[in-house]
Amino acid sequence: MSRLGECVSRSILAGFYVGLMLFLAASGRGLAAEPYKIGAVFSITGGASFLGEPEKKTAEMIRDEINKQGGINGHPIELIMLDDETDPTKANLAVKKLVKEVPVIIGPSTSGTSLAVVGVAEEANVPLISCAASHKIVTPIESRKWIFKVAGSDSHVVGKMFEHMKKQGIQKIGIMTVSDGFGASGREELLRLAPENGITVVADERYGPQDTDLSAQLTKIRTSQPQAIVNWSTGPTQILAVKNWRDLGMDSIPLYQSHGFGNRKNIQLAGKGAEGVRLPLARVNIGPLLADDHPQKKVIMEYTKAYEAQFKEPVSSFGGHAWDSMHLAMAALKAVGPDAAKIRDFLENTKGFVGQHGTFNFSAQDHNGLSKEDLEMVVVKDGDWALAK
Amino acid sequence: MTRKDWRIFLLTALLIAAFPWMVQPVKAVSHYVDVMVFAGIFALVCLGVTMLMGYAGQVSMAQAAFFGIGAYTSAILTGRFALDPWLAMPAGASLAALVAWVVGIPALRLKGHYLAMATLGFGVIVHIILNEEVEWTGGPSGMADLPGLHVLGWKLSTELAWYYFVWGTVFLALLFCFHVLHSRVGRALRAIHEEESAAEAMGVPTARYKVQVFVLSAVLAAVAGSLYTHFVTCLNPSSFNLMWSIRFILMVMVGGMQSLWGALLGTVLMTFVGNEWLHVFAEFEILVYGAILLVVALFLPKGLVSLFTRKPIVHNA
Amino acid sequence: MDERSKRPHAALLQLRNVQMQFGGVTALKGISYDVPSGIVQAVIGPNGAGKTTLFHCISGLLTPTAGEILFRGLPIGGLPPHRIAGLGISRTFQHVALFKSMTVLENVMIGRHPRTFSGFWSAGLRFPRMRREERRILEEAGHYLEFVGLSGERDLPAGALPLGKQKILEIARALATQPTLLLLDEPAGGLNMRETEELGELILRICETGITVTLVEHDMNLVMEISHRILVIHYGEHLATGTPEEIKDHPAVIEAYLGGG
Amino acid sequence: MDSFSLGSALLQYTVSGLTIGVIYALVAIGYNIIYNVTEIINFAQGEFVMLGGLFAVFFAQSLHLPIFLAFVAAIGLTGLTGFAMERLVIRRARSSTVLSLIIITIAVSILLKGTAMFWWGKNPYSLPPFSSGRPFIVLGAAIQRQAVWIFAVSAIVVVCLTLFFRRSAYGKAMLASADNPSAARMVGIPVRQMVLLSFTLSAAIGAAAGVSITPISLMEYDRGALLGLKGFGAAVLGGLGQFFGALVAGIVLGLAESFCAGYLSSGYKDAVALVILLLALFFKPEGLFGSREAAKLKRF
Repeated sequence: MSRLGECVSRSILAGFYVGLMLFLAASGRGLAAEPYKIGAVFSITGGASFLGEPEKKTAEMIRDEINKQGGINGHPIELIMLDDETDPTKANLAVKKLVKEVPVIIGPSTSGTSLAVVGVAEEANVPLISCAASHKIVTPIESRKWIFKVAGSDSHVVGKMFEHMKKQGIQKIGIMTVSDGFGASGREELLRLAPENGITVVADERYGPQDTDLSAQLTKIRTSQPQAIVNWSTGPTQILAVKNWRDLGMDSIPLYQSHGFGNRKNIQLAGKGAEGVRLPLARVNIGPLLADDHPQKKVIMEYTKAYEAQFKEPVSSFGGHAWDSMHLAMAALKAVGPDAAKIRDFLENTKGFVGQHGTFNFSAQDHNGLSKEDLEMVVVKDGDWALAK
Repeated sequence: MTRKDWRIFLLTALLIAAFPWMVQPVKAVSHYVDVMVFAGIFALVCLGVTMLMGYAGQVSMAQAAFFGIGAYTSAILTGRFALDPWLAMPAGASLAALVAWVVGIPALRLKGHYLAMATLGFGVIVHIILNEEVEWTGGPSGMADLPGLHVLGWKLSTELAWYYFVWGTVFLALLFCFHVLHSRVGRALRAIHEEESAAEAMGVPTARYKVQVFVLSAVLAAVAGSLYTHFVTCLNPSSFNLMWSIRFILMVMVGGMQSLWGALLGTVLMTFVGNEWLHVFAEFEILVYGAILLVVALFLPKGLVSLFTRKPIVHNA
Repeated sequence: MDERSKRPHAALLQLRNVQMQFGGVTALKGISYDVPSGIVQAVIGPNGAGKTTLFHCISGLLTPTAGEILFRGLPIGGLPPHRIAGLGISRTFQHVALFKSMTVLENVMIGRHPRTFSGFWSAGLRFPRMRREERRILEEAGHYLEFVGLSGERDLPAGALPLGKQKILEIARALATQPTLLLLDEPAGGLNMRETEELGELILRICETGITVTLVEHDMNLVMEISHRILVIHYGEHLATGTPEEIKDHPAVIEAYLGGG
Repeated sequence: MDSFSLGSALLQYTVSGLTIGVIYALVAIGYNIIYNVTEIINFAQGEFVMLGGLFAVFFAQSLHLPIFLAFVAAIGLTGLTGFAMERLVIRRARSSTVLSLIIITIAVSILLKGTAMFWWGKNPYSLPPFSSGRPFIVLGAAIQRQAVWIFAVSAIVVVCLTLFFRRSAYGKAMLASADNPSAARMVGIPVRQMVLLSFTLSAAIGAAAGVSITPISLMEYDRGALLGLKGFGAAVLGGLGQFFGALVAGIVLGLAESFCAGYLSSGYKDAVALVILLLALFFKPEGLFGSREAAKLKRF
């Protein structure tokens, strides 16, 4: 081959690199700094998309609403939302990107992705309000100065559940958990808190998030003769648990679900089978059941109406997390402006903030601000939630 | 290495060295340095994929598993036993090498789809173990707060430091691979790909070489895994599942499997495509990703580098 | 070459009742034969007689189901082909099996494999010993190309050569392993008359360097011209052995093979 | 207190294992049909299962068709998808290397999954069982009515396929083109059409599995990959291209999973199926029912 050919191929290569660089440069023209920026990382696609989806919708709804009202102190909100595809690496990258641009970040959606980013936010000194439950997200507090979370810890949920069991005289339980971050964290808390509540775990089964049949796990639990079954998962497996529990004729043993079941779609999917399923639930899901003088009644009903009108689907706990984190971020921006350090201090000192998931009382020791009293024990009755006795 | 390779090597090294200074002044793309750190880590894995699949012609759907073995060995030894990362890294690489050797001996006797299935099965098993051995691996919630990395007493605290460290490692590995390829060993690997029985009859111990190159690819992946651990400082099994094994293959495919440069180009490009550039498509991202793959596989089966190569490569029908 | 291998009929390779079965089909029904050293030797027989199967057994690509193969007195049946190549048996293939996208030179360099040593580490780290070895491989491969007359094509991809030259290249590649015994599987297949003539000369030249050549071939002119001894097999069975003259007049051979054609 | 004997548990594991195993077998048969004719492993096979389920949901719930019509319509529409896949993509890729083909089918599976995500969103959907009622209780073990339907559907598929390949001209032609494409072409069999048919048929079979399992396990857009993987495992375990092998291997995998979940560790149930598969590959690489010679002769 000739020198000319080599020359041509080399210049094509060089041209390609130059083009690449130009593209990189051109794609980066930023916007003016006038609006207040809020970064958001949600699992809009991938395995936890059913979390990210309502979170995204809620965050966008709130942004539009506030911007229609003239923004915060005259500054419109710019929401920079990234999808982590339920992938820790992508979440990590997304937060690395956001810490350079925004003074406060909400999300990520899941415990796994949240744990993948806390280090980044911490290092960059940018406050991050996670929407996931694991207590590891905000403990140990010494290395989580910049991290907050708005989802109640699993220990609250388990505490509420055990409190109800004790009232019912249940002492022996079988648990089944999904082998993802959500299930693993629930399992840990169930096993940890059972002894101090006088409850024995007689069966401990696990399954994959995409399993198509849980009869084997349920059958195994059945052979150990528990007084109640706890299923801890999200997504389709919790419907499967209900269906299989019914089909195997195990409905004489009460079934407790985690708060992950807290979505009306789940009741529809499980159909009549779901009757009698018990679960601790945040009040955002049961706005209409609350007493009119309940402090959360107003915010929950407003959000519920707006969301259901706009998206024609029931509200969920997850959307509620986005509401809480978004409003906390906005409250901070309103009070102290777009300064990361001040926002952090503001958040840490926030008390009595009434949100969808409870009344938040943050402190230097507690970056979650919720307790098990922010949950209600509900039971599925006539295809809807009802407060459990 | 041929002189042409040396020229591309220097040109690319220069470009990589200059890259941060080109993007960092532009605020909106300054975080591209982060993306490039990941691209560099993935590139180490992909160099192994190229050696194994592109040159020796052996399919492996288990590279994410070796990536994970390296990452978790580093994480467990440094996080739970407070071992120095520089000792944990070779430990991870050795474990990956040992596992690759044990699995490779029976697996690499298989060919084609059967080999693909065997490696795929092995990869999924590793992923399940990472998920289930909660005591060691932290299970599905993974491990957090892992230590960072010090190089010669210097903590790699900024992305820029990481960038140069990771890409330095990539270029060392690249050099190693190039030297292997332009040697007796490299020729033997290519011979195995083209005519295994002829290679065997010419005195090439094909079984041993296949296992060795499998081990090499596992070691590269494991080293990448260790770097990943100390860069991200947290781990989660979902970064090491089958989808990632497939992604590594795709990166190499897009760049061009029969060239180390292709592997590099493909890795960088697909890391940007997967993490950056498709965000504009929002929810359509997955479709655009699929479409890119389809177009490359259909119309550029030898990858992007085939646009630059001069001589047509002769192929067996 | 040492004295011993020059002595005619010192058996270099001994076949003892070699049998090969595939499923229910018996391809070799027990071949016994001593390959004398230092001569050109042909294996002939009608199609399907089992000639290529015999080569596969000797070179280790197939393991005989029964019988024994001794090379220089050592049993080699069941050894992997690369070990057998290392011991000094090399071969070409009936259907050309070159590394087509590699260059002509690289193909021959592969042939040096059993006589060289560097592994992954010394290659990847470019130890001085490996670089010396690499230079030597290059030089020696060049010699072999020169020997067969392909020096002009050394940098072409092997797949780009015409068939005749591919056949020659395969021989060069096999020679590069420094064999004591060279097996050529239909080397003249697909060659024209002039090429065949040159091939015959090449084979004789190879034999002159002390390498024992055994070939399977259908071109009778070539076989008769260059062979010192001929083995005839028919339906997997030993039919006759002898000099070309003896074979030409052997009644069983004429009936089974020449007469039939 | 719920009383339940260990024998009933054993029976229960067997029933669950058989149910899911039959589904794996159907997916595996889908792989085999395409592999036999083209030697392509179609990594989009799992997506056909997902599409079948979701199409049925669409027909049954949005168009309010009776469940059996929805079943047939979903199979038809998925078959059409397979048809389109062959016409639009595979046909253009005939000369590709095996690895390219793997990537191409993975790309198609990503596209199918993405499209399904747009169409149906990310929520799971359920479908009413083919016939309603309490499960049958046999010796304390519960057999869901839908499980019986799954067995029935797979039995019908197996019988129909056997008849098709043994009796019909098309089926015989397909087997011939699988055996030796160039010879088939020479005797005038339109191999092209056979490839097209194989994709359509295997998509339809995947869909039948998908529709049957949706009432039990629900269906959502990203369910395909895992089912596809298990089915692929069954296909390889049974010996690629072997229909009977696929059936047995699918059931073996299903039972192994179920028993492992019941008696060993539920977390490791997927691993057990895979370990069986690996051992089989290492010690009998041509699959349980494949022949060594046949495996050697295949190009790949």
